[in-house]
Amino acid sequence: MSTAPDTPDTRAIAPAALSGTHKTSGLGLRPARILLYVLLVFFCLYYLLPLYVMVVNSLKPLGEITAGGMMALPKDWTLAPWGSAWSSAQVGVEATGLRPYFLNSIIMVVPAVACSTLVGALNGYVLTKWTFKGATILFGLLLFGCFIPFQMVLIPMARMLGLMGLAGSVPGLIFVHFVYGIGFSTLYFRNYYAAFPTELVKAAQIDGAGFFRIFWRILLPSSGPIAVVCVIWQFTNIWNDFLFGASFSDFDSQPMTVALNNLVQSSTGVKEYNVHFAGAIMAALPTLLVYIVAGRYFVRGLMAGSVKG
Amino acid sequence: MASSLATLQVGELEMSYLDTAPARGSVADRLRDALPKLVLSPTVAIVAVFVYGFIAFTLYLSFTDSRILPSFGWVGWQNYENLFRIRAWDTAVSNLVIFGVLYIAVCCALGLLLAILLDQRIRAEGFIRTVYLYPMALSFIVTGVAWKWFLDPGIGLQAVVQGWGWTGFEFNWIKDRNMAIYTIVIAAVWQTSGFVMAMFLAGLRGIDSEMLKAAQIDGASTFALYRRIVIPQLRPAFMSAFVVLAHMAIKSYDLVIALTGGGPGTATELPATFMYSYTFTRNQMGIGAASAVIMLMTIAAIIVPYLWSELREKKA
Amino acid sequence: MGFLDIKQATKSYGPVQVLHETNISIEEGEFLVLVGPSGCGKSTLLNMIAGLEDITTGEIAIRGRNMNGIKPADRNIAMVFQSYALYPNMTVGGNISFGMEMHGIPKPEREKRIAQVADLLQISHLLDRKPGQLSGGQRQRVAMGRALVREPDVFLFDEPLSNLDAKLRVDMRTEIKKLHQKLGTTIVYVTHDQIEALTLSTRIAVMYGGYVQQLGTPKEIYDNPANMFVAGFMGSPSMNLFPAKVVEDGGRPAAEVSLADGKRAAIPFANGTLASSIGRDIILGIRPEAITDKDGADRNSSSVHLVEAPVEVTEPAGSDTFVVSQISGKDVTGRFRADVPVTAGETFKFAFNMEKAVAFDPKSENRIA
Amino acid sequence: MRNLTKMMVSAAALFVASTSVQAEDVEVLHWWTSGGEAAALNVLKEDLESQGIGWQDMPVAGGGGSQAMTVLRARVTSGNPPTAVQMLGFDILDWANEGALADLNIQAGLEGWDDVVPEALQKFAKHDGKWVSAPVNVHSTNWVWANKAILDELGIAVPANWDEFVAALDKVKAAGKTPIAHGGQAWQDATVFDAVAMATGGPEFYQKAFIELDEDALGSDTMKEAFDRMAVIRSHVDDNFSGRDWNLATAMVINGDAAFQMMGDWAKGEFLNAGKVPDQDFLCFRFPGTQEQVTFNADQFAMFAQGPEVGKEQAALATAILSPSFQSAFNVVKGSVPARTDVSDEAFDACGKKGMADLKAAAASGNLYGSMAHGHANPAAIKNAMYDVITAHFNGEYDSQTAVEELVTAVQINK
Repeated sequence: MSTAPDTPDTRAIAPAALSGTHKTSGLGLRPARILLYVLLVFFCLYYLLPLYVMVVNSLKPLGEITAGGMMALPKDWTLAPWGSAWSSAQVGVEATGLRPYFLNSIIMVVPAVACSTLVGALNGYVLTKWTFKGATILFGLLLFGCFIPFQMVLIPMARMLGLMGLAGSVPGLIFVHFVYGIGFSTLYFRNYYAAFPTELVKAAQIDGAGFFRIFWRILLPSSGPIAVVCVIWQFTNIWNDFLFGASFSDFDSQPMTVALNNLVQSSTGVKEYNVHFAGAIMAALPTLLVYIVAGRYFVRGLMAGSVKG
Repeated sequence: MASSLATLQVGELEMSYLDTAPARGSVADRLRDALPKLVLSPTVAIVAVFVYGFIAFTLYLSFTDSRILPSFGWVGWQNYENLFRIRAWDTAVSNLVIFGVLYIAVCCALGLLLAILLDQRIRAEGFIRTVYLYPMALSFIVTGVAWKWFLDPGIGLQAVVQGWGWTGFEFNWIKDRNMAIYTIVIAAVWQTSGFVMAMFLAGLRGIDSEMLKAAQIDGASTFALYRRIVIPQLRPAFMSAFVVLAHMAIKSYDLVIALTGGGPGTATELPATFMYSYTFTRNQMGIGAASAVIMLMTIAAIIVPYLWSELREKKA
Repeated sequence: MGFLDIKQATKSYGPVQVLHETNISIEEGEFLVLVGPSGCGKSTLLNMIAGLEDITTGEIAIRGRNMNGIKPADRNIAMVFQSYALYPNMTVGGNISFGMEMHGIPKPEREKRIAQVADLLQISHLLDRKPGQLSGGQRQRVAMGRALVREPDVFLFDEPLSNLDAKLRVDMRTEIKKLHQKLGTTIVYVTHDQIEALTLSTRIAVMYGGYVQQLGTPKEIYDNPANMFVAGFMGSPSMNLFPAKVVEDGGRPAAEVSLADGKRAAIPFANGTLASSIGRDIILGIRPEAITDKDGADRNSSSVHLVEAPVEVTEPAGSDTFVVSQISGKDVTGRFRADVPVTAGETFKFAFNMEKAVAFDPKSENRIA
Repeated sequence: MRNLTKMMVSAAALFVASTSVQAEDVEVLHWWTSGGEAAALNVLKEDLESQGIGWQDMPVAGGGGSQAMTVLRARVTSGNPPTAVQMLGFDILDWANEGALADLNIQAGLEGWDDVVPEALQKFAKHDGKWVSAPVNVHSTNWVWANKAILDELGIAVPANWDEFVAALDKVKAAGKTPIAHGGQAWQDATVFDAVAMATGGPEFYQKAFIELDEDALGSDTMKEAFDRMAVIRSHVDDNFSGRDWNLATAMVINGDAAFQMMGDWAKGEFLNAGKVPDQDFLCFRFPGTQEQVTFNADQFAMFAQGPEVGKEQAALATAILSPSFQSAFNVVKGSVPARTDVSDEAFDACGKKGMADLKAAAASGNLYGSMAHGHANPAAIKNAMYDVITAHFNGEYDSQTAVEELVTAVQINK
C-alpha cells in the first residue's frame, strides 16, 4: 500500500470505537464536523417541535390560542394553566385537577412493572440456563403474544377479571398489565441472559446454590442494565396506557391517562387547550424523568442485551 | 502453613456431613428437578389463556351474530363476507401496508443515521440522546394534538413558513386524502425513531474496535467502513428493531385517533382503528372479530417466519 | 475400589453417543489429567463427575458413594473453570465465601478460612476488589481460592490455564503442582495441552472421539503409547511415525525403510522385538530425542544404530538443533546437540536408539511392539 | 372489596326488609368532563348527597361517548356494571334489549313523565312500554351560529331558505372572509348533512330515509339534491377544515374570521365563554328551511339493573334528574334545553329561550325528529356507515350520484 491510511485521529467521521481516547480540540474544525453538528441540531429541532408547541401553549391564556397564535411565543406569560391542570381543572364532576390520579397511576404502575420485570427475569433465566425440550418453541409462542392487539382482548379480559373477582380493582389492572407485559420483559431478559456466562451458573451450582439462590445472588445483581431497559419499556407502556386503564378501573382507581383524556377529550364542552397541554406535560413528567435519569443506562442496557443475538 | 492445613482438614469433615444429599428420586429431589418448569408454568398458563385462549374466543366470535355483546348464534362466514364488502376495510389494509413498510423503513434508516451521527464522539451526547429519545415517553393522547396543529396548514408549519415570506410554500398533507397517511408516518417516526436510534447506538458501541482498525488499514473509506463492516454487524439490532417496530405498527391506534381520527374521510383508517370502531362504536362485534382474526393472521404470516428463523439460528 | 471410580460410564445426547463406555479409578491424592483435542469428550466427562451433566449409563462414585443423581453441591467437589466464572457482582472475598455461605458455614469460620486460603494463594490484598479489577493471573488465583476453601474431596479443573499468556501459564502450572504436593488433594484436570498433562499428572487419560485411548502414568503414556493417536498427540515435537517393513538382517529383525536418496536402510530392532513378524508392514514410531547425532546418543542404550541419510532442513533451537530427513516419504526429526556441524543438503549419520522405538499396526493403529 | 361491601349491604337490606331505606352510593359513568358540563352535573351530585346518597364519579371522555360505551361493555362483561350510565339514543334501546336496564316505570308514573317529555324523545327512553332511562336534556342540532358583526357589515339578513343562504354565503366569500367555519370530522359533516337533508326533502323525507331507512327515499333524487347542496357548502368552507375540532371552527366565527357555523346548541358555550352575548355579538337561528323542525339528540341516564327492582338510589337519581329545578339549572349551563317541556325558561338566555320555544312547538306539531348525525335516527352501525358515505362525499371522494348509491349499499350491509 503506497498511501498511508488516515489515522483515526484525523478522521472527521468515524465510529467512536475508532477514535480511542481522542477528543476533537474544538468545534467546526472541518466542514464534515460542521455538517455533523448541523444535522444533529436539525434533528433536535424535529424532535423538540411538538414539545415546543405543547410548552408554549401551556404558558399562554386561552384567548391567545383561539385567536390563532398557536405557534407563537406567549405575549402574556402565565402559569395559571399549570395550576389549573394540577389541582383545579374539571376532569369529572369535581374540579380536582390531575393531582389525585397521580397516586392511582403510581399504585398501579409500580407493582405492575415490578411483577412483569421480575417474572420476565425469571422466565429469561429458565429459558437460557435451564433449557428443556420445547423451550424455544415456548418462547416463540410467548413472543407472539406481544403482537396481540389490545382492543381485541378487551371483552374476554373483562369476563376473566369478573370471574377472578378482580373486576374494577387496582389488582385487576395490575394483573392485566402484568399479563401483557411478560412477553417483552421475557424477551429482554432472555436475550441478556443468553450472553451471560453459563459457567457462572455451574460454578454456583457446585458452590451449592439452588435454582432461586443462583438467580438472586448471581444473575439478578448483574442484570442492572437490562433491568433498566425493561423497566423503562414497561413503565412507559403501562403509564401511558389508556384502554385498559379506562376499561378495567373503577371510579376510585382511574389512572392518570384516563383523567388526562377526560381533561382533553370533552366533546361538547369548552376546550381549554392551554390547560390540556399543561396537563399533558404533567402526565408525561414521570416517564420523562425516567428517560432523563436512566437514559444513559438505557443505551448501555440495550448494548448489553437486547440487540445482541 | 501446616497448622492452617490441619484446620482445613477439620473443616472438610464438617462440610462433607453438612449436606447429606437426599435419597435419589425423593419428592424433594423431583421437585428440585421440576423447579425451572414450575417457575415457568404460571407464565405458560397465563399466555395459554390470555393470549391463545382469547384468540380462540375471537375466532369463535367472528362466526357469530354478536353485536353489542358476545352472543353465540352461528352465522358461518357472513361476517367475513360483509367485512370484504366494506370499503373502509380495504383502505385500512392497504394503509397498514403503506404505513407499516414506510414506518419501519424510515425508523430504521433515521435511527441508523442518528446513531452514526451520535457515535462520532460529539459534545453533549447525553443531552442530544435524551432529546431524540423523549418522544417515546409521551402518550399520543396529547402529543397528537400538538402534531395535528403543527401539520395543519392553517396554523402550523405552512402558515409559519408563509408568514416568513415564502408564500408559495405548501404543506397540507394532513388535509389531503392521498397524503394524510404519510403524516401519520411522520408523527409515528417522531415517536419511535429515537428508540431505534438507541438500539443501533448500542449495536455500534458493541462492535469490536480492532476489526474497524483492521478495515481502516485495509484502506476502507468511511463510507465503505460503514457499509461493508459496521452495518452488516448490526443485524441483531435490526432484528430487534424490527420486532419492536412491527409490533407498534400493527397496534397503532392512539396515533391515528389523535392525529386524523381516521380522516380525511376514511383515508387514514388502519386495521386497529377499524376493528375498534366496528367492535365498539358500531356495535358490530362479529365483523370486528372477523377483522381481528384477519389482522392476527397477517401478523402471524410476517412474524412467525421471522421468529422461526431467528430462534432456529440461535439454537444452532 | 478407588477414591474416585468411573464405572462403565457413558453419555449420549439423543442418538449421539459423545462418551463411550469409560472406566477410570483413581486413588486419593492422585492428579488425573484428561487430555485430548477439543470434542474428545474430556469436558463432558468432567461435567459428569461434577454432576453438571447427567450420566446416561454407568456409575460415578466418590469415596465409594454413588454420585448418580446427586446434585453438584452435595458431591463435595470444587471446580475451577476455564473462564474462572467469578461472580462479577461480588468482591473477591464474596466469591470465595459464597460456597461456604451456601453450605451454612458460620461467618467467623468462613472468615478464618478465607484468610487462610488468601494467604496461601497470596491474594489477601485483593479480597475487597471486584473480579473486573483483577488481572488474568489474579483471577486464576481467586478461582482456585474459591475451590480450595471448600476443602472438597475432589478438585475439578476445566482448562484453567488456557486463558493465560504463555509465561504466566508456566508459572501457574508450577504453582498448581506445588499446591497439589502441599495439600495432597485429589484432582481431575482437563486440558488440551499435552505438556500440562505430562508435567502435572500422576496419571493421564488420553481421550479421542469419545473413547479413553490410554490411561496410564505420564511415563507409560510417553514411552509406550497404546496407539498412533496417543503417540502423535503426546510429546513435542511429536513422535516420528513412518512406514517400515520388518525384515531379517543379520539374523535379527530389522526395520527396512527407504531414504531420500533412494537408498534403503535396515535398522535392527532391540532385543529381537518382532522376531515373529518378518515380512510384516508396520508403522515405526520413534521420538525425536531417540534420533541423534552419533556422539549425542544415549550411552546406556545397547541398541543404537547409525543410518546415513541426506539432511533436508536444520532448525537450530538454542539448546538443540532439530534435523529433518525424509524417511519412507515422511519428515523425520532428530534432536541433535546444538554444536553439531550439520548442513542441509549433505548426508549425515543419524543415530537411532532402537530401545525407544515402538511399532504400530498400520490398520488398527495399535501398538504391536 | 367494594363488591363485598355491596353484597353485605344488600344482604343486610334484605334482612331488614323493605321498611328500611338503606341508601347506597351511585356510581355514574359519564363523559361530561369539561368545565361547564361537569359543573352542571355537580348540581345533581349535590342534590343526591343532600339525600344521603354518595356519588362515585366515573368519567370517561372521548369520541362523543363512544369511549365510555366501550368501558361500559367491559364493565358489564366483567359483572361490575356502574349504577347509572350516561347514554344516547339507540345505545339505550340496545342495552334494554339485552335486559340490562332497570325499570323506572314506578317513578315515571308517580311523576308523570309521560306527559311532560316529548313523544319523540320517549321513543329512546322507553322500551316495551317501560321507562328505562331518565332524559337530562335535549340538544337540537339544526342550529346555525353567525357572527353578527359580519352580517351587519355586509347587510345580510338571517336567511330564510336555501337560496338566501347561498346568496349570503357568496356575499361573505366576496368580502374575503370564510363563509362557513367547519370542522372536517365525520360527525360534523353528518351534522351539517342532517340539516341540509331536512331542509331539502322536508320532514317526511327525513323520516323515510333516515328513520325508516326506506331504500327508495335513500336512493331518491332528493337525496342526490341534498348531496349536491353539500357540495355547495363544501365550496364555501376554507381549505383547512379537515380534522378541525368543532370548537376551533366556533372560534373562527367568534373571532370574525368566518360568518357561519352549523353546529348543535353546545356551540353556544364557546360564545358565552368568550364573553359574547346572544343577539348582540352572535346570532342563533335554525338552518334555513328547517325553521319548523327540530332535530335533536338527548343525553339520558340509564340505570343498570342490580336486582328485580330498581335500587333506591337509582330511583332517587332518576327523580332528581327529572326534577324541574335540575333540568333548568343543568341546561342553562350546558346550552341545551330541558327534556321536559314544562320547565320555566326564566333562567335561560335568548338562544336558550328560543330553543325551548322551538322544542315545545316542534313536539306539539310532530316536527321533532331524532338526529341521524347524533345517533337518534338509526342504530350505530348504520349511522357510522352513513358517516362514511357523507364524509367521503364531502371530501370529494364520491360524486353525488355515487354517494347516493353508496348510501343505499351501506344501509343494506348494516341493516
